[in-house]
Amino acid sequence: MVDYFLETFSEITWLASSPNLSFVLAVTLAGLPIFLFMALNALIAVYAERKISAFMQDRLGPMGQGVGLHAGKWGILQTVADAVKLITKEDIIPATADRKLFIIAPFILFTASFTAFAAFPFNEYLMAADFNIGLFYILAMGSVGVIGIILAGYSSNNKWSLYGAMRSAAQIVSYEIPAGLSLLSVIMLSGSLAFRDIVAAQTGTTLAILPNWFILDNPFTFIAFWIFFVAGVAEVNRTPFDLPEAESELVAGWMTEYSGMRWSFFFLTEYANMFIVAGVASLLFLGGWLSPIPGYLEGNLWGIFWLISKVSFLIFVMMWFRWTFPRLRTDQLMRLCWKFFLPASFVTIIGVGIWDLFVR
Amino acid sequence: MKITIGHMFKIKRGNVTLQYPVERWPRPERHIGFSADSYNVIRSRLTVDVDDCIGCLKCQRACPVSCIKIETTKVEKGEDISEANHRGVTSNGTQKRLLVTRFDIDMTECCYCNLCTYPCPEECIFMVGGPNSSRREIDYEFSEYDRNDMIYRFSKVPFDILQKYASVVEKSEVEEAT
Amino acid sequence: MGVVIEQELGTVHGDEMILNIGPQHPSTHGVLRLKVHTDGEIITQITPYIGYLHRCFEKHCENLTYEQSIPYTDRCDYIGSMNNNFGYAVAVEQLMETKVPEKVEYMRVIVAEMNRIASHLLALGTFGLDVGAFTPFLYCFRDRERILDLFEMLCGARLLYNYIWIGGVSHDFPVGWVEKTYEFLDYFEPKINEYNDLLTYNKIFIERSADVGVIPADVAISYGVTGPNLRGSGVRWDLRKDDPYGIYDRFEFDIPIGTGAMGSVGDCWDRYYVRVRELEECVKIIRQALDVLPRDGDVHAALPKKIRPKAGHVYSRTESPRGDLGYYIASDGSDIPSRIKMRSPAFTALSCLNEISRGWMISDVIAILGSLDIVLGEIDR
Amino acid sequence: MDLAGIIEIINAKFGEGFASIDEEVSADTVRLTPEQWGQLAPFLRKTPELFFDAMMCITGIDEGVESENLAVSYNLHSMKHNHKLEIYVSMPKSDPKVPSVEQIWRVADWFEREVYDMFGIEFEGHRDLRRILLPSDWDGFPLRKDYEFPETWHGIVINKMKEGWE
Repeated sequence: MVDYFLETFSEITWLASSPNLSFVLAVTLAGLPIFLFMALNALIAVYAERKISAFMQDRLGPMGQGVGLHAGKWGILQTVADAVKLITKEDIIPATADRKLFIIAPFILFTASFTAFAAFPFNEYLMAADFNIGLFYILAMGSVGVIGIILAGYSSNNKWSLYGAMRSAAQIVSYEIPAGLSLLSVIMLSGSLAFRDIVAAQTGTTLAILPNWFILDNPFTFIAFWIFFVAGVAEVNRTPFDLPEAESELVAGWMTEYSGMRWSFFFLTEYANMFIVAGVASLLFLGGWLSPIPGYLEGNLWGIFWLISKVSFLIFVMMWFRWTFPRLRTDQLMRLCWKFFLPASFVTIIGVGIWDLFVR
Repeated sequence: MKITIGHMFKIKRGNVTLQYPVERWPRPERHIGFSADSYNVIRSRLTVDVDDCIGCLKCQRACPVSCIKIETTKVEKGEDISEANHRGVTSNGTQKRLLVTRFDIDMTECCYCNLCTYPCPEECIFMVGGPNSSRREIDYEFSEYDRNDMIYRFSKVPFDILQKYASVVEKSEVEEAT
Repeated sequence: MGVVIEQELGTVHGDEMILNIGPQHPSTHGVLRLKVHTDGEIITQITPYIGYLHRCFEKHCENLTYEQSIPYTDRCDYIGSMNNNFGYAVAVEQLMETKVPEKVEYMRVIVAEMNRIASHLLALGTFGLDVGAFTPFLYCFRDRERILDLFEMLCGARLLYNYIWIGGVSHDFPVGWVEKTYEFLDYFEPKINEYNDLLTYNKIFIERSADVGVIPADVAISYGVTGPNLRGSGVRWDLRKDDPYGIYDRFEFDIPIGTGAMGSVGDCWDRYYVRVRELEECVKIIRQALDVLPRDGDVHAALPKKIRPKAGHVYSRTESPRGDLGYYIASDGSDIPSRIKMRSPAFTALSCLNEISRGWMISDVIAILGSLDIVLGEIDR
Repeated sequence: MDLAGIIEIINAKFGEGFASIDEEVSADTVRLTPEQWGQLAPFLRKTPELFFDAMMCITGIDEGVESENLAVSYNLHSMKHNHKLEIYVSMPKSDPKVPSVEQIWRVADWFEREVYDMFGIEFEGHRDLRRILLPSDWDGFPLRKDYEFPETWHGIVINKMKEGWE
């Protein structure tokens, strides 16, 4: 979209004269919908999380009956109440905290996931910036977030958040490697890093009814999908890997000292990261904007619908994990990553290579 | 995993949440299903029918946290004193010899153990609702804004008559108490 | 060991961090402060600080008559308060040598075992919470609510009952209560294996609790650990069988002990699994007691007018959900006891925390604390 | 093995009349002085016939305002032989000293700290004798019969009566 905006601006005379202004205008126009999408995604995800966890635990979650301030017919207004609460809540900065770092940390984390959205394609043409190395860019942005977490943990001068920050740093850094490697097997099949080519490589059908998404392509990519998905869950600090903000041990991990608007940035980023991980998984393995019944219901608008439904299904699975699994211990977490996921992802790469060589 | 997803789809039957202001306790006919009259004891707000109280101080002695304070003065046996709205005869017929000038219960200290209702010969101190719902409807929403409002004063003797009835010995307490 | 600095505040070890799992912490099961010396995540020493919930139970009892201190025994172990009343009533009846009618004995056993189920359900739920699984907690509480409804129907209160008195019980079973209890038992039995599928055999749960916080049998006995924690260490010791009180010897039920199925004997998983198996035993006992419950008979028959035991003292123990709950009552002949001491099982279970959690990590200490199932109201009295 | 058998074994080891039961006070307790208790405790734990491995409960007792002495009552139990024993050690209020059995039964560590906290009975040899339930700078021992409540503690008024009441 950015270069689309640049072309239109170049025709307008007074804009063409100052290239910097037109560039800045183009980027903001492309970035604004993404920021709104992130906020919208967080609102819906919060409501979904409350409702799904409630139903899974035999309760109803936020409901409408209430004297005075209603929470909406089915608790819809609950998220509005959350947003208002987060905005109006007092924003405490602990006295002994390292003020500057304390304030910067949420923004680093937020920009990391915000910029990762730049390369995220919603369908064939709708993406903020069209890179030919989209996947590599998103993975790179994913690891920038760790700096924000460590800063938040260190600067709030509280033993618990220090523990949370150290744990999450170790966890995210070590889980990036299996995630990256398991994507490698898909890149080997599709031959390019751009999302458009990857999804293009997944069109068509095998045996007339099965869409040949990469997940169904061969057993090794199936394993690669699960490795990437679980490593993605670990990267986003969600159960069963939510050690950094383990409620029962570290009170709230690196977010302990944050409150009000600052805390809502972390909140926003967590759900945005969840969306990115689920999005990349569905783009690479579940055939992005291709419809499950090849040939029918194709086209741009349908593409967005299919992508969003796959991503929301994966987000639902993440939430499903959260309310069923207990939490791993730090050393078990590390052992699982280095002793199981890493070799498994090597196996998938070799497997896909051999499979591609002989079977294809 | 199968279990949590299973619960999700059986939500209509399985849910246990009680929409508080609409569905109130203990009326709901949930599958445990018990009705109000099948209680034989209830623990809620403590009330006293002072007309039946003969001032025997048994409840005051039975209370483990001593949150009941009663003061009485001698009066003629069994004759009504209209100005102190004192009825000489209780509802089940015993003649009263004492006028209850002060009957205070401090509900902030009450531990709801119900030990005071058993020794009362006239059954005049009881917790509302449940088996006594015929006398008083159940009420468990009796929170107050000020802690002193939680001290219930049941004695019906009007304020100005109180001095006349309090005997000389208790006069100091009466001033101090009111 | 890093730099050791001798200062007036005692030796400070250079590389150790003192972490306060403070009085206000989400998973201390009450108000408890653990001063933890950690080297990174590994723990070198824990000193628990208790006393935040001390309400002078023993001083109160020295100014109250015998039947007035029953509501106080409720409030010591507020999760198993029926068993507290039961223990106190048995101790005073032993002191006064009064015989309780047959029907009351059965009622007491039924009510105590139901309270044991409710207490174990809470223990399982909170242990799941400490290890990170949220859903079992809500399932356990949904079933616990059913028992609380039955108790409310029985004695009006949901948590602190003041139901078992000295020499009898306060009220007979209301009409229809026995049928509702049968209904509950039929509803509850299949639920136990739902917990098993959800938590007990869950791979991550096993990894988090097997081989963690192992209490060897002799350390357990020396530290006075009793109840499910002792049975988890493989010692077959249950007061209801080995030192029977009331009419427990009329029921046959077996005592589950830790067998080290998922790790070594006496680890968190064993203590947890002993409690799950004990749920089934309690259901068995209640069924047997309900079948034989004598319908007629007045529950207030043996209620003494004036409780005035002869001078002397008694120490009697009963099996509360957390271990053996002892009451040492010394009376000087008046109707006010001269000394009541309550031996609290959770008090001794907490005292061995330092010994068993050395060398584990912080998240394990929370798991060990959850598996010991302590209640601070009972520890601090 | 009943109480008489236990007494026999103790008297055989420590000489006649060491442990005696006086019927009129209480039938099942052995009354000892602190020094005798110091010698008897390890013996009870180690001899295989007695083998009292579980210390059930340690209770501090104040025998009344006029009787001028404190007491500690130990309830012992053997898991192996399933027999019990109660030992009653009394001492004058002037110097309340009892040898500590904390090294023998680890449970005694916290029980003795609680008895010290409530009665002020010194347990010699206890490695870490400090208050367990009360704040560490509390003065006075609450469960003694002659204990009177302090008015305030660090400025906090203790039992303040509400106005308009009493």
